[in-house]
Amino acid sequence: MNILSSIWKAVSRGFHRLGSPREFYTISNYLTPVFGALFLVLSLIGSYYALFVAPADYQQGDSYRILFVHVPSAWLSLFIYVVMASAAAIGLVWRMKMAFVVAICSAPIGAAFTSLALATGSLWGAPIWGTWWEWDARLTSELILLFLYFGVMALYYAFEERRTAERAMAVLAVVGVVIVPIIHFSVEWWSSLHQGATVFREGGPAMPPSMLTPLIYMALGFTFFYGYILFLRARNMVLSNERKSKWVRALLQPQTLQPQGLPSKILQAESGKEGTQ
Amino acid sequence: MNWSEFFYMGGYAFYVWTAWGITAFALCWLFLQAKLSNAKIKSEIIRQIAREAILSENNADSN
Amino acid sequence: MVLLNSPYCKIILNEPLRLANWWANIPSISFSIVALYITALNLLSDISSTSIAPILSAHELRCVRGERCLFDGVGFSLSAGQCLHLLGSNGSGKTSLLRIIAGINRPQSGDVQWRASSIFDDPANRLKYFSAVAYLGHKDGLKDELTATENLSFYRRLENASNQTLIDQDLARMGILEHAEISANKLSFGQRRRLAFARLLHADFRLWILDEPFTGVDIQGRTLIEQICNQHLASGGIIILTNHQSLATSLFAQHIKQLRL
Amino acid sequence: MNNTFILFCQREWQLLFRNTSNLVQPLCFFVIIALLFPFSLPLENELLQRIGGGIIWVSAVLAILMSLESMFRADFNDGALEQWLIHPRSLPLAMLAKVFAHWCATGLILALFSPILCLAFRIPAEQIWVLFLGLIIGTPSLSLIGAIGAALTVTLHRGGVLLAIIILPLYIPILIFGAGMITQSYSGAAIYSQLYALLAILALAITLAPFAIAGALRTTIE
Repeated sequence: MNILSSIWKAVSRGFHRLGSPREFYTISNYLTPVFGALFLVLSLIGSYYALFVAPADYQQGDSYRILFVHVPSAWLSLFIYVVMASAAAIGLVWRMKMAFVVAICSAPIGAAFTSLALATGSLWGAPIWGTWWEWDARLTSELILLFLYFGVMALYYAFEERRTAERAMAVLAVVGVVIVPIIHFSVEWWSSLHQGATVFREGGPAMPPSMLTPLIYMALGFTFFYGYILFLRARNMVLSNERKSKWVRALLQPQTLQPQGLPSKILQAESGKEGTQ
Repeated sequence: MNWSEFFYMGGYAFYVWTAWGITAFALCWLFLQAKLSNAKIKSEIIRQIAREAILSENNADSN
Repeated sequence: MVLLNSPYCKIILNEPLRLANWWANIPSISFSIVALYITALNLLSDISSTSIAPILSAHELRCVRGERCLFDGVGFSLSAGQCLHLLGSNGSGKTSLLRIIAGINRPQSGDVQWRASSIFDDPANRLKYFSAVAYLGHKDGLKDELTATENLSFYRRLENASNQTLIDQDLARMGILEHAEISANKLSFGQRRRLAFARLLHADFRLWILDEPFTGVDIQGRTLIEQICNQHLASGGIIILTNHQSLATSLFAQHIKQLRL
Repeated sequence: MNNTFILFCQREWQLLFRNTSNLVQPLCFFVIIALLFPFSLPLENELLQRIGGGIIWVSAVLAILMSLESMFRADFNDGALEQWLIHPRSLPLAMLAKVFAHWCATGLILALFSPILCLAFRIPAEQIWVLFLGLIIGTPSLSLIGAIGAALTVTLHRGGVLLAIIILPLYIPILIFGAGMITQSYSGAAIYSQLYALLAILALAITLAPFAIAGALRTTIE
């Protein structure tokens, strides 16, 4: 039994250690380039397979290659929402600053991927349906997810006090994540009311391996891209939130020896003062 | 592997390449925005440190 | 903590989400794992150690408004019959400190302890604390549409105080009995302060937190409130108040401790 | 009787029925919006009948959204909200009572009035009953979820537009199932699946929304 409790203590200590912005900043120094490299490797391999190697689909010809971009961003938009809601829930329960930072930074990335999924989805559907927008189940739930993202971001930017803004946005994210499955469910039922199952059934084992492997590469590559951008934005937010703290000052201190961007008047005044001392 | 047939994409060239183009553009935009705001925040903090250094010097001179 | 011990997690765990295609199942599964993780960890968190201390004490309170740090390292301890007088210029965070002590807002760091255990981290103690504290801020909490008696009886029933009949007696004591049936928005500011103060009579609040109780009140009102406070302190109560004029000449001057922000 | 639920319900009814303006306003808003559509749409009998149910549902949603704005605003401005936050009584139960009383003043009245509005759209008798049932079951969850948004935006002075932005996406499932009941009954199919879906959403809203409202109030009251 004490093995379990020791593991538990280690996990919670690591968990709380990650909670402090400073620890996060030092850890993310190493993790960010790793995510960036993984993204580049995976997505390049994936796109090579997707564009060059995968055979043309017998029914849709080459237009199905949009699938390798549409499915990863659609999957990622939902994944980012769940990550945002879990970070928000953890932030609310443990009052952890870093959890809120992660939630806020992933909202714009999620919105970007959702609009990407919408654009590529309508581009993919256009040659088949003949119209740019079709009330298909998945496209509609993507659209609603986009509105949820805008709602969360609008609520965050509506408050002046940052601490209240974080917690209000966290509550909305948690409430939203409860309702997302219900929305998905009702839209599925609603779209089946209007027309039969849609033309392309993508995802799932129905796809031949030659199509599935590039899809998995692209999906993993995009996920690491999300991790990479999330860490970049989180580091920015940590720097600007903790700008008064000593460790940020110490971090940026050596760079003041060659201050760029300072108007020349202050520079001379400074050097003039040194000269006289 | 003749390139012109590859770019033709079996007649769907416009849709496939705009889709991939939008994706590439979105990824680069996210990346650039993150990098630019990083540089902006760092220079802001550095300028603030420099300004406070000057202020503290003036106070040190004055009293 | 409220979000935590709600049926929130139980609903998610056993509601069978039959989603159409495979990629939609991942979010619900990962979310229920996170929910399970939260409930388990919460059960393991142990309550902080207990130490003998005066009834109400605050340690190293720190409050930040926007980017400005209002106050830091504020601490005090009060035992029965004492009154803390907060002094400080406008905008020095007096009201924020009162709201932290009352438990409305959490301080950025530091803790407030009632009977030696925290009012923020210990839910059971928090409930006991709330039943013993009365907070009278700038906004008096009275509804404009309701009459004086209706306002007072609502708060009496909120504290499920059985002595409903004392309402008229309290209004008479505060000198506003003749306005009992007038709706609150027709009362003057001073009368509304008296009505808000009437809430504290005959209620078993041990700790009174008053934000500038004397503003807008005439001379008789001021002496009346001083008598009530003196009586409350004599009977072992605690008062924390902010006031711009010094209270050296007031009736309960001997109970006063000062804290300058 | 000092039970929290009854106490807060009585107080809310006292406040609402004291000045009847905030009883009549949602109703007038509901009727005016519903009557705007016929002016802007072709008036063939058959078309109006089919989309009448949807129009009434949309105007009910908008009327409730407008009335949500004032739910916590008055209590926040005169400090009553702070007194509830520092009270041993259970805040979620108090908020459930408050939303229930608010629903009686808005949602219930809209539902009771909707059959009269159906005459304007010449909706056949049997669908009127389906619409009435849908509104009776759907509007409470609309009020409950909307109250979460109202609690989040209570401290913002221009919170009205923001309330609509953050809450309307969450209303979509209720709107789909509610209006779907009418299209189903219009084509003669059974409406039980939508009814059960609305009831399920109502059950989820009643159990979870009060805790979310209490949590939202605690986070935003600074």
